[in-house]
Amino acid sequence: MSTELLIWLIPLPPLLAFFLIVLFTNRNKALSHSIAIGAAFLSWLGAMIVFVDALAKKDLGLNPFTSSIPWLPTGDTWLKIGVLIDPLSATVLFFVAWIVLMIFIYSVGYHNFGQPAGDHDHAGLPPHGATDDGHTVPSIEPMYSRFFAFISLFAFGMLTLVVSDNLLTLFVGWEIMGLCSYLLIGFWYGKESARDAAIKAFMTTRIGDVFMLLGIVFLYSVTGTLSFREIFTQQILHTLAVIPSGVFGLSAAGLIGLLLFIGTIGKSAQFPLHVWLPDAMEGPTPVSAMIHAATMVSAGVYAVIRMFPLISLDEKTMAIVAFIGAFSALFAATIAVAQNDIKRVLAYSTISQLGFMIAALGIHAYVAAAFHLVTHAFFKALLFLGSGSVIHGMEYGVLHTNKHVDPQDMFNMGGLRTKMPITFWTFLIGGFALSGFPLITAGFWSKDEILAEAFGNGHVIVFVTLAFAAFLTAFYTMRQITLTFFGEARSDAAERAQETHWTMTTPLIVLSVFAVAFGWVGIPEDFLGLHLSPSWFHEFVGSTLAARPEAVPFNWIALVTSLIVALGGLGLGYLVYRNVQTAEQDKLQIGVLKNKWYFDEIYDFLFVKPAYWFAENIVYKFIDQGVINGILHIVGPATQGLGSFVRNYFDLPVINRFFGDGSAGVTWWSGKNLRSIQTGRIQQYLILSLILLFVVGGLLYYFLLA
Amino acid sequence: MNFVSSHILSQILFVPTIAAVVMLALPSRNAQVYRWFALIASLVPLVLAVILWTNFDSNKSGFQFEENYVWYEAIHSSLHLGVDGISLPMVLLTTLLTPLAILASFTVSDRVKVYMMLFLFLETGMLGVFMSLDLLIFFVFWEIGLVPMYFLINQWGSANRNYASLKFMIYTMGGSLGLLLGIQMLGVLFGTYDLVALSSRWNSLDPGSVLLGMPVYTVKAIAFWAFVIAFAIKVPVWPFHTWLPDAHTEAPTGGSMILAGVLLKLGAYGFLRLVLPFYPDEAKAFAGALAFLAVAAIVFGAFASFAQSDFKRLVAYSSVNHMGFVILGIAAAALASGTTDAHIAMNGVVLQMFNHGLSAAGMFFLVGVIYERTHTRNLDEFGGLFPLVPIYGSILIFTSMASLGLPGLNGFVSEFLVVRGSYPVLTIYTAISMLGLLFTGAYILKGIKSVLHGPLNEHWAHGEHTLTEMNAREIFVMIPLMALMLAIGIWPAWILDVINKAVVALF
Amino acid sequence: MTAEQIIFLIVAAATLFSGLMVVTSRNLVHAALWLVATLFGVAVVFALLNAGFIAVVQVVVYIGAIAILFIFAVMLTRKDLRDHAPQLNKGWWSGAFVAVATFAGLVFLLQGWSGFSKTAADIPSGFDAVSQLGDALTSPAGYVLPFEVASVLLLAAMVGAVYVAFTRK
Amino acid sequence: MIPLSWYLILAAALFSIGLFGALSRRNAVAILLGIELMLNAVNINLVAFWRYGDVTAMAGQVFAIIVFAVAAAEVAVGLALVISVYRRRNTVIADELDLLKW
Repeated sequence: MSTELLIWLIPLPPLLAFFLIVLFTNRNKALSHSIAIGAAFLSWLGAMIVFVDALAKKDLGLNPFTSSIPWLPTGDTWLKIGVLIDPLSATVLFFVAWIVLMIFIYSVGYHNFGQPAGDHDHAGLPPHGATDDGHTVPSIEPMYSRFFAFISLFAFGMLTLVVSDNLLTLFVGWEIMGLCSYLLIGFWYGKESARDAAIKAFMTTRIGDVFMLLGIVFLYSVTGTLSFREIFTQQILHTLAVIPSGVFGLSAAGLIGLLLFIGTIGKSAQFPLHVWLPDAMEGPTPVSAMIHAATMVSAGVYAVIRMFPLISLDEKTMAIVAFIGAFSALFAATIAVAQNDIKRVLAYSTISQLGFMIAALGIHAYVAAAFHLVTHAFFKALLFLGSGSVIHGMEYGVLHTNKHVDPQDMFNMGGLRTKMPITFWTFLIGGFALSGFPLITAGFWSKDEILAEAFGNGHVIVFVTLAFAAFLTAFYTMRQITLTFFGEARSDAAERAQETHWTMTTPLIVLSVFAVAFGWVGIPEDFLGLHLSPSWFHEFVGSTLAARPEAVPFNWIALVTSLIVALGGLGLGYLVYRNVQTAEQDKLQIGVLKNKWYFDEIYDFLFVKPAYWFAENIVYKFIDQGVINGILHIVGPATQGLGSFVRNYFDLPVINRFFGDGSAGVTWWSGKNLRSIQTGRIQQYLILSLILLFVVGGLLYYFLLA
Repeated sequence: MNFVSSHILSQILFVPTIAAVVMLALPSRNAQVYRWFALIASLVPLVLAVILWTNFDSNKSGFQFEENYVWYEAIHSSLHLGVDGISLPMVLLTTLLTPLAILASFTVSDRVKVYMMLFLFLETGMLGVFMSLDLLIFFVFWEIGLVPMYFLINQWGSANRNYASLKFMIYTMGGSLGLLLGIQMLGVLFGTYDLVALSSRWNSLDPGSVLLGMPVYTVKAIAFWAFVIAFAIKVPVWPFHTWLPDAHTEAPTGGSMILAGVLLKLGAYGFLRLVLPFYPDEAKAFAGALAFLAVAAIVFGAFASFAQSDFKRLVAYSSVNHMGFVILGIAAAALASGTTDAHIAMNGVVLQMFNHGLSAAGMFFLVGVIYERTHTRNLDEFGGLFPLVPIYGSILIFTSMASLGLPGLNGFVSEFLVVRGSYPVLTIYTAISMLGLLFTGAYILKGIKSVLHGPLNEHWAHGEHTLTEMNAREIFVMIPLMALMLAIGIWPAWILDVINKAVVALF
Repeated sequence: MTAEQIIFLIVAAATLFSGLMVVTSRNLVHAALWLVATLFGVAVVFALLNAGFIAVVQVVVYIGAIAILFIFAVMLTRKDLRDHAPQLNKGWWSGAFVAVATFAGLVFLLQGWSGFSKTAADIPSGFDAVSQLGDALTSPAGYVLPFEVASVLLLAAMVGAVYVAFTRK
Repeated sequence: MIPLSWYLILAAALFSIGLFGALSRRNAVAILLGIELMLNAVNINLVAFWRYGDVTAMAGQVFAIIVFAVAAAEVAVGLALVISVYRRRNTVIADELDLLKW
C-alpha cells in the first residue's frame, strides 16, 4: 500500500466506527468500545506508519506525500480535495494519533465500564452510582456506546483536518469537530448548564467559522484554488500580497489571513471569543481533553500555522495576531489563578497557552509555535486526564461517604498524593511541563523557545507579556497541585478517594513520557552556548516552509527570564497555598478575576440579550407581524371595503332593488293577481280563450280586412 | 420498452393523475387500500425518474426526452415537455418527496381517499412546471399546483387553517396575475409560447424598437418585474414571505413536506428557467435589489425563526432563510453571467434547491412526528425528550445539522457554492448574509435544545402521555432523505456534474 | 216556396229545438234521448243534400252507437244525475253570451261572403256518389292516407278507452 | 231550391247550441253531448259545401266520414275518462274537477 493511499485511509476507521456504533452496536457496550478503540488503533497504526515514512523521506518539505481527486465541479474546472503529509502535518498527525488513542482507552475507565448499571441513572445525566454489597459504587454511564460514537466522529474530524491538503476539507473536519464538541459538551444534556454550555460553544465558534468561511471564499475567488500547495507558490502569494482588499488598508492576503484567523480565535478560544471554553467543562473529562488538547483548540492553531505563509504576508494582520495571542495568554492566566474548579483552571490555562502559540506566530516564530503546540497537546492532555482521574477518585470517595461535596472543587481535595500516587506523579509531571520546569520537561523547551524568539527578534512587549503570563502559569499550576495533592484532606470524600482503574492510569503514564521526552527533540543547537546537534524539530518542521526559518541565537536573558518565571511561580505557588485550608483564606479570590472579568455578563448584555430582543420584537413582531402582515391585512379590509361600497351603493340599490327585485316584484304581483283566473275549470278556460279569439279575430278583421 | 423510453416524461407526468382517477373508481371502504394504492402509484414516477436520470446524457446541451403535442393550435400552444440538467434534479426531488409525503400521511384518517387523490394531483402539477417547455402550459401547471394544496391546508390543516389557506391562495394567485400577463404579452408578440423558440427571438429584439407603444426596454422591465414578483412570492423572497409560516404551520405534515420541499422550488425554478434567460439585462440591472432582498430574507428569516416558540413555525421560517441563499445566488449569477462565478453560484442555487427540498421535508416530517404524539408544537412544552426517543433524537439532530449546513452533509456544499459564487460580485451582501448563517445555527440549536435537551418534562415520560419512539414507517420515510443528505454531502459530484454542465451551457 | 224548402224548415226547426233540449233538459237521460232526435234531424238534412250514404251512416253510427253509448255512460254515473241539482254552472250566462256571439259572428261573416246565397247545381246523371266516395277513400290518389290514419286513431282511441276505464283488481 | 245560406245558418245555430252546452253544463257527460252537437254542425257544413260545390270532388263527404270516426273516438275516450274520473273522485261535475290550475 502506498503511503498516499494509507493517508486517505487514516481518518476512515473512526468514521466507520461511528456509523457502526450508531446503527448497530449501541446496545452492546463492550462491542461498542472495542470497535471505537479498534478504529482509533487502526488510525494510530496508520499514522505511525505514515510518520515513519515521512521521517524516512528526504526533502519531505519540498516533496510531501500528496494525492488529490476532483470533488466539486465548478464551471469548467473542478475543485479538488486531497491529502497532504508534509513535516508539519506529519508531526501533528503523530501527536493527534497518540492522544486520541490514549483518550479512547481512558474513556473506558472514566465511564466506569464493568461497573453495574446505576439504580437511578437516566440517560442524559451523569451516573449517580449503584448499590453493591451495601456500598455505593460508581455506576456505568447509561449512554456509554453513544459516547464512543461521538468521540469516534470527533477523531474522524480531527484526522481529516490534519491530513487535508486544502482549506475546504480542513473546514469540513473543523465543523464536524464543532458538531461533536456541541454533542459532547451537551453529552449530559439533562443538565441545564450542559445544554447551555453546548450551545454557547457551538455558537461562539460558529461566529469564527462564518468569518473563516468568508476568508475561504475570498481566497478561492481570488486564486481559484484552495489547495495549500497551489496557494503557497511564490506567484500566488505575491499576487495576494499586492492586491488591495479595500478593507482597513489590508492587502488581500492580509484580509484573508485576518478572516481565517478569526476562525481560529473562535476555535482556539482566544480573546474575545474565549468564553465558551471554560463552560465546555460541563462535558465528561475525556471530552475536555479531546477538545483542549488533541483536537479542537489545537486545530485552530494548526490552521494558523498551516496558513502561516499567507498570513505572514501582511504585517498588520501579524500585529493583530501577536496582540490577540499575547493578550489572551496573560488575560486567561489572570483568571486561572482565581478558579477553584480543577478543570476550569486547566481550561483557562489552555486559553493562555494557546495564546502563547498565537503570539509566537504573530512574531514569525513558526517553529516555536508548532513545537509548543505539540508539547502542549501532550501535557495538557495529560493534565486533563489527570484531573479527570482526580475527579473520579473524588467521586468514588463521595459515593462511599454518601456526603455530597463537589468533586471538582479543589478546596474539597488535599492530600491526594498518597491516595492516588500514579495520578499524582503524572499530574506533577504534566504540571511541571505546563509551568516550564527547566531542562527535563517538554514545556520548558517549547516555551523557552517562544520567549527566546520574542526577545531575540525585539518584540519586547510580547516578551514581557508572555513572561508575566508564564510566571502566572507556573503560579496557578503549583496552586492547583498544592491544593489537590499536598497537605491534608479537606473533606471526607478526599479521605476516601481511591486510585483509578488501570485503563485510566495507563494513558496517564504514556502521556507523561511524552510530556517529558518530547521536549528533547527540540533542544536548540547552541543551548547554553554548547554546540549540540541541530534541533531535530526545528530542522524537520521548519522544512515545511519554503524559506526555512533561522533559529534565533542563544540568549541568556531569555533563558534566565524563563527560569525565573518558572521556578519563581512554582515556588511562590507552593509557599502561598501550602497552608491554605478554605477558599476564604485564598487572597486571590478577587471578584473580577473569579468572575472572569465579567465577560459573560458583558456579552450577555451586549450581544445575547439584544439578539433575542431584536429577533423577537423587531424582526418577528414588528417587521413580519406588524409591518408586512399589517400591510397585507390592510389590503384585505380595503378590498372588502371597496367590495362593500360597491355592494351597498350600487349592487344593492340599483341592480338588486331596482332591476332584480323590481322585475321580480312585478312578475310576482301580476302572477299573484292573475292566478285567480286560474280556476282549473276547463269551461272557464274555454270561455276565456274563445273571448280572446273573438277579440283577436275582431282586431285582425278590423285592421286587415276592413 | 420503446414506448416507455420515448414517452417517459409524459408518463412521469400523468401517471399520478391517472392513478388518482382510478382511485376515484376504487370501491373499497378501507382506508388502508387507498393509502397503499397512492403510495404504489407515486412510486411509479419515482422509478421512471430514476430511469430518466440514468438515461440522461449530461454531456448533451439543450433539452432531452422532448415530447411535443399540439394542445391549443389557435394560439400556438403545445404540450412541449423536456428536461435539462436544471429541471432533472427537480423532477427527481418531486418524485422522491411525493411518495415520502404520502407515506408520512398514513396517519391521516379523515377522508383518506380525497387526501391521497389531492396529493397525486399535486404531483402532476408540480412535475408539469418542471417539465414544460411551453409558457402557457407552464402557467397552467403552475396554477394547478395551487388547488390541491389549498384544499390540503384548508381541509386537513390545524387550527388557523382558514386564514392560512386563504392567505396562501390569494397571495400566490395575486402574484401569478402578473405572470399570466407577461406570458400573454410574449405569446401575443411572437405568436408562440414555446420556450425554446421564444427565448431566442425575445433576446434578439432590437432594444431601440418600439413594442406596444413603448420602448422595448420599458416593456422588458415591466415584464421582468411581473415575472419576478410572481416567482418571488412563491420562493418566497423577503418581504413577500409572510404567507409561508402560516401556510407551512397550518398544513398537514405531508402537505408541509411538499410545500417546503417542492412548491417553494417552483418559484426559484421560475427564476432559473424564465427570468434569467429572458431578461439577462434587466436581471443584471436589478441584481442589486434582488440581492438586497435575498440578504434580508437570509438575515431576517434567521432572526424570525430564532424568535419562534412554535416548532413548526421555526422550521417554516428556516425555509425563508435557506431560500434566501437561492435568491442570492441567482442575483450573483445575473450580475456575473457568463463567468465562472456565475456558474458556481448557479450550481449552488440548483443544489441548494435540491438540498433544501430534502432537509425541509425532513424537518417538517420530524415536527409532524412529534406533533402527532404530543399534540403540541410549543417548544416550551417539550424538553429533555432525548432519552425517551433516542432514535427520533438522533434523526432530528442529523436532519437539523443538514439544514444548518454542517460540512459533510448536503447543505454545506450548496451554501458554500452560493457564497463562493456571490462573494466576488456581491461582496458586502455576502458578508452580511454570514450573519444569517450564524443565526441559522442559533435557531437550529434552539430547536434541538428545547425538544431534546435539558430537564425532562415529566409529562411525556409517564402515563397516557408517554412519548413513543418513531415506528418503522416513520423511520422509513427518513431513510431516503438522510441517505441523500449524506451522499450529497460526501460526494456531491454525482448530482452536481449534471447541474454544472447544464449551467455552463445556459448561463 | 217549394216543398223541399218547407220540409227543410220543419226539419231544421225540429233539429234546433231538440238540440236546445239536449243542452237544457234537467234529466240527462232525457238529454241523451233529445240528442237522438237531433241526430236524426241532421240525418234528414243530409238526405236533403243528396248525401244518402252519409245520412245512413249518421243514423247507424251516431244514433246506433254513439247515442247508446251516452245512455250507458249516463247510467253508469247515475248517482249525480239527481234532478234537483242545477244542471248549468254559475257562469252559464257567459257561456250563453259566447254562444250567441259565436252565432252572430258566424252569420256576420257568412253574409258578407259572395257565395252565401248560391244555389246547388243539379247532380249530373249517372253520378254515383257512393262509388265515388269508395274510390276516393281507397285510391292512393285520393284519401287513403287520412282514412288509414283515422282507422289508426280509432284503434288508439279504443286501446286508450279500455286502458283508462279499466278497473284494476 | 234551398240556398246554401239556410244550411249554413242551421249549422251555425246548431254549433252555437252545442257550444253553449259545452260551456255551461255542469255534468261532464252533458258537455260531451254539446260537443257532439258541434261536430254534427260541422258535418252539415261539410256535406253542404260538397253539394253546393263540385259534386265530383268527394272531399266534403270524405271528411264527414272522418269526422264520424273522430267523433266516435272522442266519445269513446271521453266517456272512458268520465267513468274513470267518476270512479276515483266520485263526481262528474266539471266544476269540481279543477286540478288544471297552478
